[in-house]
Amino acid sequence: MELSALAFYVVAGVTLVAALGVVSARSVVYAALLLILSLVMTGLVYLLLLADYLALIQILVYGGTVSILLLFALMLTPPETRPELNHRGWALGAVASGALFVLLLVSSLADKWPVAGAARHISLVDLGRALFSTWAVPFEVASVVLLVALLGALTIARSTTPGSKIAPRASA
Amino acid sequence: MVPIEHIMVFTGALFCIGVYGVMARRNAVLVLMAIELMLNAVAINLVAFGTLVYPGQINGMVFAIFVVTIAAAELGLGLAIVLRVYRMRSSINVDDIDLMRW
Amino acid sequence: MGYLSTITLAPFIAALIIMLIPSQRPGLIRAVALVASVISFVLSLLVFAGYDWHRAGFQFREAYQWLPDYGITISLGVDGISAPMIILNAVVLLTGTIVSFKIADRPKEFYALLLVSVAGVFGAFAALDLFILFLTYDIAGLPMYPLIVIWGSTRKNYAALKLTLMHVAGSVFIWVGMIAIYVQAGAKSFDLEYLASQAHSLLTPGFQIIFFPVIFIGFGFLAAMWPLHTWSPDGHGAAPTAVSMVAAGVLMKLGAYGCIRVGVWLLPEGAMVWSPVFVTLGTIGAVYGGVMAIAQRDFKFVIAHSSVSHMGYVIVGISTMSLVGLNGAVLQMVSHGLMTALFFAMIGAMYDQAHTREVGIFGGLARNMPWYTGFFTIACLASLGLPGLSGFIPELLIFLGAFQTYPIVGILCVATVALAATYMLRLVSRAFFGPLSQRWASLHDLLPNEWFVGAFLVLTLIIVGVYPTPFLDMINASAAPVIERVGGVR
Amino acid sequence: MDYAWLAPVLPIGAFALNVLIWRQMGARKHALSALTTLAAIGGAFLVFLAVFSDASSHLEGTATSSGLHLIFEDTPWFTVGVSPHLYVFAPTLVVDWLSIMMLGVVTFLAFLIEFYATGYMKGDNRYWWFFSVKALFTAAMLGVVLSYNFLLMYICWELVGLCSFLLIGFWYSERANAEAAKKAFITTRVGDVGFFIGLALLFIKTGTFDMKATFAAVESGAIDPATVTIAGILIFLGAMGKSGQFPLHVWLPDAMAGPTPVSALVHSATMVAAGVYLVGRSYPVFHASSTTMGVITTVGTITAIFGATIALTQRDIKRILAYSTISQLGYMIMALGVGAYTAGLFHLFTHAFFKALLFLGAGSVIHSMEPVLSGTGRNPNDIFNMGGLRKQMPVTFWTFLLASLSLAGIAPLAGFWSKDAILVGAYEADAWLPLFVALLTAFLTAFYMFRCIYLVFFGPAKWQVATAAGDHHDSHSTDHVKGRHAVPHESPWTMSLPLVLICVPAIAAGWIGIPGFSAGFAETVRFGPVIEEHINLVLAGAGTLAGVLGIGLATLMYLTPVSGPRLISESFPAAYKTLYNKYYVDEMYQWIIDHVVLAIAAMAATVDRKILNDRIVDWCGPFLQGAGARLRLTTSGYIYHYAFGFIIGIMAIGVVMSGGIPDMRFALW
Amino acid sequence: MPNFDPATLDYVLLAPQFIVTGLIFVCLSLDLMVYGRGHRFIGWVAIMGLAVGIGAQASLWGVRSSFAGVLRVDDYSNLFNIIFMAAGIGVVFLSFDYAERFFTQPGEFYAFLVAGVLGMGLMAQAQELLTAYIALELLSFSSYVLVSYAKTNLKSNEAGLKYIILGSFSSAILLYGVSLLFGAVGSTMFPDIRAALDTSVATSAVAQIALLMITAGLAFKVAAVPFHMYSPDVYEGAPTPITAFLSVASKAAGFALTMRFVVMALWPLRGPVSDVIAFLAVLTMTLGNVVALRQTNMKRLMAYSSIAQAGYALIGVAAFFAVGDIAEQASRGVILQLIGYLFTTLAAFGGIIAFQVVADGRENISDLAGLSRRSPFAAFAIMSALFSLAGMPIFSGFMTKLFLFAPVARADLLWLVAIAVLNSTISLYYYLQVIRVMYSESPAGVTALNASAVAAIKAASIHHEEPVLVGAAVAHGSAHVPDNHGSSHGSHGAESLDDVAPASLGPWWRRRLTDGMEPELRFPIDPISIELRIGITLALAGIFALGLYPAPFVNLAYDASKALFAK
Repeated sequence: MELSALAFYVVAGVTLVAALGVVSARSVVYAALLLILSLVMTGLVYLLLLADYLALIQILVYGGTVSILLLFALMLTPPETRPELNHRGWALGAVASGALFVLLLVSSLADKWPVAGAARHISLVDLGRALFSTWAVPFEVASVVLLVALLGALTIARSTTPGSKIAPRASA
Repeated sequence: MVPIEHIMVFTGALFCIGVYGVMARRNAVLVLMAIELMLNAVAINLVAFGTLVYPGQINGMVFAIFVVTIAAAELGLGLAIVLRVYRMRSSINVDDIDLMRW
Repeated sequence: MGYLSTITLAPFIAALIIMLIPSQRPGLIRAVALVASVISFVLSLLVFAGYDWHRAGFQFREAYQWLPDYGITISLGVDGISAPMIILNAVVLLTGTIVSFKIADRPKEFYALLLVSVAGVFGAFAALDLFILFLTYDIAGLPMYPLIVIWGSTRKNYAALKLTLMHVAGSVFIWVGMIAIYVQAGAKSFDLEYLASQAHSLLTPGFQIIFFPVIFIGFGFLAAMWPLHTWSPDGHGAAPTAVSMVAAGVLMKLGAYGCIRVGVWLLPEGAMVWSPVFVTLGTIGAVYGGVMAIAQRDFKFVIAHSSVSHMGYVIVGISTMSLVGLNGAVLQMVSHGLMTALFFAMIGAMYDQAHTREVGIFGGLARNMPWYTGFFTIACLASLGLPGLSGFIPELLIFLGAFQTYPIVGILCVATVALAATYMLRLVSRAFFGPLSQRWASLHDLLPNEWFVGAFLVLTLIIVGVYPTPFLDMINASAAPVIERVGGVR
Repeated sequence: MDYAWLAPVLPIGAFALNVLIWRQMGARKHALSALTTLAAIGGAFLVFLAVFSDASSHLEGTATSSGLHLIFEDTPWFTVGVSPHLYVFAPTLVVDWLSIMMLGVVTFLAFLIEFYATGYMKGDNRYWWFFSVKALFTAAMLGVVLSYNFLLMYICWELVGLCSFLLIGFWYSERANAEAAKKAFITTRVGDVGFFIGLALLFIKTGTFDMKATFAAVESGAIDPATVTIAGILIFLGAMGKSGQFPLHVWLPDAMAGPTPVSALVHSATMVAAGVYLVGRSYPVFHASSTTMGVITTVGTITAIFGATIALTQRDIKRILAYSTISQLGYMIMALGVGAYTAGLFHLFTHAFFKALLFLGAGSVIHSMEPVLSGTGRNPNDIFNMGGLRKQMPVTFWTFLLASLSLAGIAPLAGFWSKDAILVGAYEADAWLPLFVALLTAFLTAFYMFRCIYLVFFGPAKWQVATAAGDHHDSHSTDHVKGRHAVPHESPWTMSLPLVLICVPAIAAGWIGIPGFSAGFAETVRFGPVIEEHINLVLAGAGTLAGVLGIGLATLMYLTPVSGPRLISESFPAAYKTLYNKYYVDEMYQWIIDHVVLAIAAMAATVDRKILNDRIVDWCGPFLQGAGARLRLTTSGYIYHYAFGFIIGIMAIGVVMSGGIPDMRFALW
Repeated sequence: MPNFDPATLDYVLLAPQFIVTGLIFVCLSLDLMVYGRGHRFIGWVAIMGLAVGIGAQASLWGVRSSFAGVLRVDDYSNLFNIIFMAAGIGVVFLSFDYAERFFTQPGEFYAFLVAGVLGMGLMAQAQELLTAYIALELLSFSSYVLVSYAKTNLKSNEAGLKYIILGSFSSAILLYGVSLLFGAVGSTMFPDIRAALDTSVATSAVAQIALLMITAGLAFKVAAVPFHMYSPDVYEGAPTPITAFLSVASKAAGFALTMRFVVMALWPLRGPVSDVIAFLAVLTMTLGNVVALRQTNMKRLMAYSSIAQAGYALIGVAAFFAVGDIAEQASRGVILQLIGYLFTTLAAFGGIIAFQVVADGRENISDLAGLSRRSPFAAFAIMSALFSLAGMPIFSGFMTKLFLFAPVARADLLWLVAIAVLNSTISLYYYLQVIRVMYSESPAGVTALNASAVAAIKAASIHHEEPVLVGAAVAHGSAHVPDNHGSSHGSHGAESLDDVAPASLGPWWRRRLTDGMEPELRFPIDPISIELRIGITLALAGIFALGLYPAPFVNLAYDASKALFAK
């Protein structure tokens, strides 16, 4: 077994365990921390798959956002009345997702895939060129998406308490 | 590198864990986290296919970049809404959110 | 613009105009409605007069492009089966308009809806395109809901809902059957004559056997064919006067007309196969309606059940697949339309004053309401098939047609006539004869507009009863080809 | 003779004039419509006279095709069908001796009775309406008489029924009158259903309603005998309904609720005789089947004795006459049934006059009794409230007496000859039971008629007692009544003149049919060849004897006030009650209506509403609503349920996509 | 996929999208400049901008070209873009009053709306999965924001949360499918997918699973059962104009993408796909209608009704895989159904909004009682829309049913037609309930009517004042309108108003004519702003145009369907 393969199995294993932790941890904090772990491990998978740029993005983006997420999670769930984090029907969910997994497993293993050729590293230049030629439209649209998300998050989260610039209700 | 099937099994598992998270978690923030897991599985899939099955294909990577970007944005927006909900009703448990049903 | 399109559009345009008139001007609204109905009436008289009575086929044809991609043309024309229906509808429209002058609550909406409905009926009778026929058929039924719900009386919500849903349930069958016929005939055209021409080629016997009952049942809903009649008592009972007149007077006829035009004409081989079944249903309806009418306590319910009975005759007449029976069925449609219009006009006039329709509590009204009594009695007599009034000849022909093919059915139907005498005379005897109770002594006789409507309809009943020849000539000429398709004339 | 159609058209014109124009004339409408009606019927009578004189020189006497004069035979009213199945409906009219005879009877009696009614109905506030309907009735009746097409006859047949309905219910304010009118119409309608079915049976065999063609087909054997038999019996049902034959007779006594002129014209002389006339007119159909003839004979025989026995115990003068009419109609039917065609119709002819006369006399009596008994609550029709009127009302008495004698079959009055002819007919047909019944009926007839005469015109004036009681009962309001109408008096001349005039044919009408002496009737109104008739002295004697015995018994029992009647009624209470209650036929019908018809109707209504409507049709709504109520629970509001549903959905799609369900694309045909 | 020079691209093809994108920024900037009630101005700018966009799109009519391989500009996408922009205009018209009444910051609202329109347009144009996904996310993000826009409204927040969680969930599943498909095919371009599916790839398990998940994702977008469950909640909670926007435009965008994907990419798999769609269609329309029977909330009812409508459209998609021109006709049917649904929904929600603006945002069906008295125009709009939804004639629903059902029947799926028609009958049941409430029942609050209101009505009817003035006098605030008809012997209001009737004069029959007549009462009419009036009128015009003379629409759809199936 190659080293990279071994590395993959290890990383994948950690990722999965961390992910399981995310969905089953009994504390929000642990869940968030495990999510970070899982995402970072995902970054490592990218690295193993020769997608170094993506790995960078993964760690940067998720490192940043998830810490915010963590803050939120901590802030929004008062620790003294920490309730049960799972529903009663979680078992049903487990069955359904297990079934889905079986489906995916069977289908993945059923097909014969072409023998993987040598994995090629994709340069950042190629990536940039692709992004601004073929994928120019999605790229531009994605910018609008981000704009909408940003403004939307602002608009939604902005306080509506008295003193904001517009009165809640226009006088009739 | 490992056979593509193994990666697919891995991403499948990750994805299903995410699905399970969505179905099992009460806390809306945790639900959003689970969705992140699902999207991660997608991104890994894309990269793996691009690299291992279609070597030199740049599309998988590009797609993965977009997925990561959008996922982050989605999370941000989601959290904003969660915050708004929390402000209004002091809870972010999805089974408390049942004003509308049936 | 030809005659038929003008006849059809006049009420429709009037409805639009009425929608634009401010509701503070009820007089103007009534005037517009009256003008439109007079236009339609006069033009339908002209159609009647200009019609070549002895020629089969469609006359007064008009065609306008509408949706060529789907083979839909606004194609109008009348033959001997639809021309009497046009004039019937015109009469009902005119009388309905006049009798509704008393409507005080939102007359604007009332007249607009009424006129739209009647325009739909005109369109359906005049249409030579299956799709247009169905479109207008549905237009005719649709306004019934608001009309009943807003201006109705007893259990109006329930009744209106039931009427509309059953009408639309019929439309379900028609939709399916219509689309099936269209597709089976090559998906080229909805033109009725084209489709009819395919009856012995593309529309295979197997197809016809499956889809004839679909079509027949679909139209049977509106024709109040047993056991699809249950909307009729409630619907008529709840509807305001003019709406009852339209619903019983022409809408039911529309159903029967569809049975002939689409069912028997387009699918003759299916018709032949299914004839015994629908004859049976028609007979059950006839007997059943009569028996039911005996047990009713409400004027409108009696009439509604008698309508079920009479429409049972019509179904029998159609399904006997005999020329005599079909002649009778069409003439019966005219006759029954006129008499129910008269009935409901009269009952409405009573209800306006007495605010009840309970048969048992009246008595001796002949003393203070002589005209009313006269008109109502004549309607009853027409309904029980008294010679000299319109009901006799068509029933005679239907019975003869039934005897030709299904003698037992003929016997049952004739026996029902005795039932008709029973329930009709019970009404007359109960309400108008006997001592006049103090409670009703203050009732007035008919208003001028009601009197006009009554007199007019009585006149038509007598004309059709005494001199049905023009009607029968035209019906016969056009019914003969239909019957020839179903295996020849007997 | 082509102008015979004028006879029905004149009265119908009068009707139209009355209803459409004179009605608007305020108070003058009464006089105008009476005048118009009288003029029209008089015109019709003139038409009759003209036709009669024409026919005397042109027509052979027959009921078969050779002696017919047809009008409008080739004038279609409407046609249906296409050649070769073209059905033409023509309003054919016929002039033959049978129709001429009836034309004469109807127009003559109608005219006189209308004239009588001008007096009788005076003061009624719907005077004009009475005459209008009478005009319509006359027209319809003449239509029945003249029509030679089954359809046309049926139409007129129904119209006379309508007029009868309207006239019986003329005084509709009384609930009983309204009910009687309804009963009359419905009962006859039941018979008409049979009539119509019979016609339809003939129609589908022959393709026409034309009598000529139908009779030809029957005679030529083109229609199978079974059909002819069934059709004949069914048509006879119509006759039974109209002519009050058992068991459809129940309406006729009740029909006496109408004004007396109506009873005289419609319910004794003309309309009820239409059934007999129908049998006579369609005789070829009946004659072709011995079964039919047997049915006719049986019904006629039963009715004859049945009506007569009931009449024995009735108290209402008009009801006595009504049952007498039923009985006499049974007589005629029986005669026709045994094949005595001429005899039956001859009796119809004579009976019309003396029975009309009887009714008019009864009307005259009632007319005079009414003011006397008004306010007492006593029934002016009840013969036990009368008595001793012989002196007060001489004209009425004498005419009534003559008519009764005629009815009782006392020679040489009209009734004798026709009754004798029937006895002879029954004898010659070897119909012993009918013959016996006929004799018995003759006896009973004489008895009840003279019972009536004695109670009304002889004996103590019971109305005096009645008025006295009335005074006592209602003293303050009867003073002026008493002052004006203390005693019954003879009716005005408008009423008594017709009595006298009708008396003439009531006496003499039989003389045109004296066997071996003046056989005018037998030669003209006949079926088949002319038969040389001889008087059968034995039968004539027996008939007369029966009448005399009946009169004698009545004299014994009622002329001198003895307790005979009471004795009998008390000795045989069951029999008396049965007769008095008319064999309980009405009760039986009432029971059937209440417990069968209405029960079925109520049950049907229940089934329709509760099961068909509520359980089946309306069930759709709740069913779907229930389904909706359950299905909407799937939308629980919880995100994780939704996600779960999502996964389930994916699985389901997987099943479908992998071919887990068969191809959904198929043609239905 | 060769890289190519961006300079060679024909940017004119995207001119309308540029205009719309610019419009987003214009709206945002304007929001910074005008405050408060100035939002109406922004709204009008959005309308104008979208109108210009429609014009630009229309000028591209007949073009059949692709942009960088990822977008396809042809009559199909042109038509859908026009539809979406028109829908945007309609929703903006509907939003003015509502925004003013219920939003704290109405200004940015229009920008999000326009962004959503942009996303939808791109969905219709996409012929590549990544672009489709991004466009879909643009629409989704805008929708998330718009749904939770009524920030102080609990329901709105809740709807936003549900929507974003389930939306993300579904797009994750969709993406997973896309990633698998990419793995199986090696490309995300529709033509490449089709080419690959023509080979043995079609039978590969991964490709099947991929399609499964993509189908589920798209089904979520069109709210097909069982992926519909979010929609009732979201529609109920969203601000009403947004409910309209979602139920018509978002759904139509889902259909636009689905149809394109099905035709361009999935064609080789027509058998199973057709079955799946037929299956979904049956479930969708039946469940939508049956559950709608039990709804008491008007918006929720409309949500279920919209689910059912999507089911009808789906049966058209199921008929895509038939021979000859049937498929084209079927796509035409779907397009026309969507157009009809656009008009219908706008009219219905226009009426509802007109009511809500006056009635404090109430949304129960029972609250609509007597709407025909208070606001005849709104009631008429709702009634027309509901009749149209039920497929009644004169209204568009009847005609679109024809266009939809004829090809489906031709494709040997008559049983689907039967189920669809049956379903429309069921739907009529609950539509009629609404109509009954509006037309037959008395307005709420009659008994609570205060004396001053009676006096005001009296005064007004004596002096024959204008109805609206009376409305101002009485219906100010939450006071509701009296009804003297509903119960003829009933309410205090009616009795005390009797003496308003003019003295009856003339002969007895004239007295009888007027006897028993209620005095002609002027009912105070709820005010409707001119913008809302315009919006509803346009929608009604559309309903009746399509219902009475659909030929122009058919011609447009004809071109679009031709383009859709062009090789």
